[in-house]
Amino acid sequence: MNRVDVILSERELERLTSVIDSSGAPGYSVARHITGRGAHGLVASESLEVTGLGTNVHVIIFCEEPVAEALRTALRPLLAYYGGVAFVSTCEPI
Amino acid sequence: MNRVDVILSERELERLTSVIDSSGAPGYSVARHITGRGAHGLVASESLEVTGLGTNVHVIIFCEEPVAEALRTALRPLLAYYGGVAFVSTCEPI
Amino acid sequence: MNRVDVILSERELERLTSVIDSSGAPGYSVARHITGRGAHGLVASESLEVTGLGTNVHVIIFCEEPVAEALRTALRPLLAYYGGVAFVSTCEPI
Amino acid sequence: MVDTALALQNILTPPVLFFFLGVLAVLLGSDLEIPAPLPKLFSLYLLLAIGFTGGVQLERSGLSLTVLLSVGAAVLMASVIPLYSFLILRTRLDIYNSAAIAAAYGSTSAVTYITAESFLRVLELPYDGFMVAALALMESPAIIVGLLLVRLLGRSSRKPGQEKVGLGAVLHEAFLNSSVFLLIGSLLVGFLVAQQGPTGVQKLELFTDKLFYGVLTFFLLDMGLVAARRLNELRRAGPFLIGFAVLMPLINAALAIGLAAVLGMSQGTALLFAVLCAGSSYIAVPAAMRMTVPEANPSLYISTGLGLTFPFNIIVGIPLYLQVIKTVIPAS
Amino acid sequence: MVDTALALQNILTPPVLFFFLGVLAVLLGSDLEIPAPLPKLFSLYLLLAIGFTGGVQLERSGLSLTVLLSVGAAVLMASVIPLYSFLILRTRLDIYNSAAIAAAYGSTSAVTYITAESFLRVLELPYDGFMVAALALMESPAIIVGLLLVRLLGRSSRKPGQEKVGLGAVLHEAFLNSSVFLLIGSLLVGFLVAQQGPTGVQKLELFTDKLFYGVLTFFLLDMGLVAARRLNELRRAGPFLIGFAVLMPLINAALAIGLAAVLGMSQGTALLFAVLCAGSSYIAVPAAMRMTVPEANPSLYISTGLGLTFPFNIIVGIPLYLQVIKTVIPAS
Amino acid sequence: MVDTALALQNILTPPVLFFFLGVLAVLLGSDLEIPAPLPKLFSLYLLLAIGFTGGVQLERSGLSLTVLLSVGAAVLMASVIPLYSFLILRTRLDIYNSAAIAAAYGSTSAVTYITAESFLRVLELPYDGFMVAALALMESPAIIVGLLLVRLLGRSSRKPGQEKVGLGAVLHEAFLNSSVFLLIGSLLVGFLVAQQGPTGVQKLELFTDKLFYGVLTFFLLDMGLVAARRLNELRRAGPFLIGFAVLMPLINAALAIGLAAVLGMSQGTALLFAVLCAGSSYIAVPAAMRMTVPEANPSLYISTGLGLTFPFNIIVGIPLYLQVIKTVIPAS
Ligand SMILES: Nc1ncnc2c1ncn2[C@@H]1O[C@H](COP(=O)(O)O)[C@@H](O)[C@H]1O
Ligand SMILES: Nc1ncnc2c1ncn2[C@@H]1O[C@H](COP(=O)(O)O)[C@@H](O)[C@H]1O
Ligand SMILES: Nc1ncnc2c1ncn2[C@@H]1O[C@H](COP(=O)(O)O)[C@@H](O)[C@H]1O
Ligand code: NA
Ligand code: NA
Ligand code: NA
Repeated sequence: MNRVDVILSERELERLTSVIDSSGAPGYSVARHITGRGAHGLVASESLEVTGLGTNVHVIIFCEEPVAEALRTALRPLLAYYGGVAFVSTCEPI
Repeated sequence: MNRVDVILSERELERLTSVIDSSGAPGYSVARHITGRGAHGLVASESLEVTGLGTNVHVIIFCEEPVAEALRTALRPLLAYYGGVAFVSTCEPI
Repeated sequence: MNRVDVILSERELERLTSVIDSSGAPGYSVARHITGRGAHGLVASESLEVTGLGTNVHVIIFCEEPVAEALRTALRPLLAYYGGVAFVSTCEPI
Repeated sequence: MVDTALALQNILTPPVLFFFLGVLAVLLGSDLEIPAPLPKLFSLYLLLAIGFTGGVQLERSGLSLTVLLSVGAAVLMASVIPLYSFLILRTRLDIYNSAAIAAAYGSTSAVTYITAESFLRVLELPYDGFMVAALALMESPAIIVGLLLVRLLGRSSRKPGQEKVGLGAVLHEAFLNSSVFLLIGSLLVGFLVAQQGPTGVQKLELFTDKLFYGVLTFFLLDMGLVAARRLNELRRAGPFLIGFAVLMPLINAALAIGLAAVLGMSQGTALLFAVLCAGSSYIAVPAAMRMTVPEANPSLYISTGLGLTFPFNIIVGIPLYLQVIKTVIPAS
Repeated sequence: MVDTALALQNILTPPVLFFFLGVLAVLLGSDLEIPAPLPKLFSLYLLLAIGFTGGVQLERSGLSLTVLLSVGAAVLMASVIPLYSFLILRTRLDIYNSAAIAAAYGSTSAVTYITAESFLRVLELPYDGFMVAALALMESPAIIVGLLLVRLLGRSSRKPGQEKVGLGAVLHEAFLNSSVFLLIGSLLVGFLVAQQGPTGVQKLELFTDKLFYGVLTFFLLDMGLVAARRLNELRRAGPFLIGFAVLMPLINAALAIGLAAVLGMSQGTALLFAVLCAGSSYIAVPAAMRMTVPEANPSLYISTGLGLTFPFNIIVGIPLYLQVIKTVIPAS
Repeated sequence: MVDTALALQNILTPPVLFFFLGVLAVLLGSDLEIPAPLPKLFSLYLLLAIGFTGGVQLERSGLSLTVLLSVGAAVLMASVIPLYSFLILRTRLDIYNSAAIAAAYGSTSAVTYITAESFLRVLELPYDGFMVAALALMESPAIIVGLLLVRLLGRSSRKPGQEKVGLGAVLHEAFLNSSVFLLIGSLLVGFLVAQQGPTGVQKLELFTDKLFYGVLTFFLLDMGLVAARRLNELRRAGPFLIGFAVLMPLINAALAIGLAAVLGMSQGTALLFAVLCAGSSYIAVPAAMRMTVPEANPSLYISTGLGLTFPFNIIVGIPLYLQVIKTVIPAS
């Protein structure tokens, strides 16, 4: 099985979950209040809370490979426009 | 080494940590306020905060394979009764 | 590519991010309010919030292998002095 | 004929208007949210404040027969409502979901109670503050009756090897659930402090009184957001449950008003009693049901109470019940 | 010559002193922080409170010509400021960053407005409370003008295959952004409640009034932390943007004071109007710009407003504008 | 003979009763919790409020000899207590743990101080508000003495290649730790605002005064949860540390009362001074010790202070010290 990790701004969370839903993934988990650094600079809690831009979310999807493939296709334009990163690794259900 | 990811309702967190403790794992980490979707439907922050059901937790255990095996046996009935998911992957200590 | 997971006390977060920055990593993500158990005992939310010790952070770095190697060298003394754990696994960009 | 002035007087208060604002935010797709754990702060505050005030009132009125009768009637209703609710629900739903929803309707909604109390204060209608003790004591019997229904009628389906939840764990959940515990605890604290004389009470009243209306307003803004998000789920639940969610509070309130008249409650107290019976719990019961009846679908028992019965009681119920009470019970 | 007494009177108030304390904490490297989501609690409270109070005032003054003129002038300024700001910015920056920063300066800063209002209350200078309606209505035009600038002048660079953000989405963001929505909503609630008579207003005023100054103090402590952390980024932005961040509020305030004199605003109201025009938005505009102009660098349009223009207005601007107003507009 | 009436008067106040409620919740296994970061909100508020009020009082009393003597005595005690505590602890523990625990007992507990102040207000016993300056200044010397003990006696064990924490970093932690910084900063703000006259103070007092007792109550509910969870750990720490955690506050308070009598403090001020010396820090010291003495076990120095000394002082200590003071120092 695959594990997909996506990290992007919480403002795109709804877009992301609808992409996940239509990819056929059996579920997903969301951690909010993620800060960090990436190609678009620093995301720090204090100021983004105040500006309304918010912080990042970290979304994890455990799914079969074809679903991960579908996610790949659907995610790329989203990440290209709004920023964010996504990585795939392998795992097994316990 | 193995990495075990468990995601389930925070109401079962104490049960889970006592399972982990008795599995002989050298430690674990807990992230709270996890939302998501799974076989039992949507877990959304707002309403579950209000209902007292709470949100999910994401627990990570880095451990040797035999411990992961012990976890597997102990976790399955817990997940079967209360819901939640768990996955294993491999990793190396830095 | 590699995925590095570091979990340590939030009081060392600034030290950690400066280590990451000088390792040449393209970015990192930070989840705060992580609790758990390790070699140095239990880290529980309630009391550490009150004592000013704070809780743990979980930092994820997606990077190429040489960067992970640089991180390894820089992280070890930090973890040895202050406690905390770090693990490496493999992954692919989506 | 509904008294429109009375209904408007309830709707055009800040708490109810902010509730609508929350609903509107969801319907229009605004990104307004009150992030966790801020709603928890509000609900902890509200429970502590009504518990404390209730305890003070209880000490003032003494443990009289009136108190015992009122609280007894509440416990009775909390045990009986699940029984007939279960019979109605079983016509369409399985044992597990029927028992869980029945338990929720046996118990009550703290926020509805608080809103009704605020409404009475605006109208300057007197009421017995000790009714908060009834609020605290209605959760547990409903949970226990719900569980007994499952145990007696549905036990066989449990597969071997599955975890077994003992009666002890259920009673634990029924009485030590954080909301019930904080409410009862604050009630006892209020009682003890009031016994020491007025100074202690006055010092805390600045906090429990003056902030109360504002926090309630904020909390109802959040409840508007929450309830509106539940509306969608409710639509999927189908017309039977929608009808149930609106008719049940009416039936329960009607019974409650009758009982209140028999017991000689004042108009204000009768409204609180009606609202207690009409409300559906989304605080203590869901947590208990999830543990004891994992076969039931939480979105059913939460959505009916939170998405429909709660706003119905807030907007229509409170002024309606009061209007009925005014025709049944003479002003004191 | 600056009136030092007036400036000191503004600086030596708790909110401004705690702002300095926050800045100092960052400069000295203290680990002081107000963890998320507590700042959100404060900002939700402040928006709700000023919206509600503004609505009450609006109801009291009625929808008179004065109100319409004042609000109209604010909307005009919110549309015009981005245009000339854009021309200035384009001498050094690309279209995207210019448009985003221009939009931020067209709109306004709620916290600066609130601080100015508090300052007026300390001085006991009367002002028109309905100006909060202007505050609520300045975000949207600035966002729309900023977007049009990008659409008309910069569209060609968008690569095919990239997501396209429609005008609908932008208007949605402009009007349903959580801050704008809560502000306008609270304004309407305040208006409706005030129409019902004084009781409802009084009950909530305990919450919206008495806590206000304290929450503002807390929030400014946090803003001090936030602004100081932005100072570094600003240094990297270079002298052009630093100059822009200080001169722009002066130009905008000067224009506003002239307009206020023409429209016959009172001294207090003129100060609020000047502050509205001098402020730079870091609440609604950044969120809208991020969606519609992802090519622009958020650290530029946030840092200029938050790191420099905001503290400049709080510390120097407010007393300075008032001093100028006192020479231009006679006391009423 | 203990004055039971006085003890009861302390125990039957809302803050102390809610502390018990928190303890009870843990003992009975209720899932009551006050989720992070809400306790942080309360502690930030309490530090800001007592700092501000203390600064106002300090301005009112002036920087007199009394003030300097009282604060000097506190700094002296904060430096001496760690020395004899260290000697006692070394009979059973290693250098690192001894030094860390000694530093914690040299410093003080802000919540105990606040509870004592509240108690004095209930009793209407006058006290010097500037003692909060002593509270702020006791953390740093204790941290520095604790560090010197480790440096002078324990340095050799540090392995080569391990990170070395310089004296600068320790002083930084001792003075810029968020709690110490906010306390001292608020004190200065209060001082400056009070110098401007009464208006500024009055405006913030609505916030710092009226809410105070309520927030303290909430915070002690949380402290009850926290302390009770620490009780288990303490049991593992063994009878030596348990005895230390109860006897140390008695010894320190006795010394403090003697010193207070010599310095001619009033009864109320003497109680505050005794409580300052009897308390054990769990705010600034643990964070400093963790950095400078990672060899020490945090659960030891946190659990003794938080699990036992803190509740002991709150429940037994405050009324007991006051009773002793009343026999030693004449009422003024
Ligand atoms: N290499 C990375 N490792 C871990 N997290 C990353 C990495 N790159 C970016 N991120 C996260 O993704 C967010 C958005 O990335 P970006 O759009 O590249 O700035 C950042 O704020 C980080 O939280
Ligand atoms: N495929 C999945 N990937 C990631 N998280 C999941 C997945 N399935 C379930 N979860 C998480 O586990 C929680 C409980 O799962 P369930 O009991 O299946 O509803 C969900 O609310 C999600 O947060
Ligand atoms: N084996 C493990 N698996 C997951 N998290 C761990 C593990 N060991 C330690 N941790 C986390 O790292 C923190 C610090 O570890 P330590 O310094 O070993 O106590 C703990 O509080 C845990 O949150
Ligand atoms: Na009911
Ligand atoms: Na502006
Ligand atoms: Na001490």
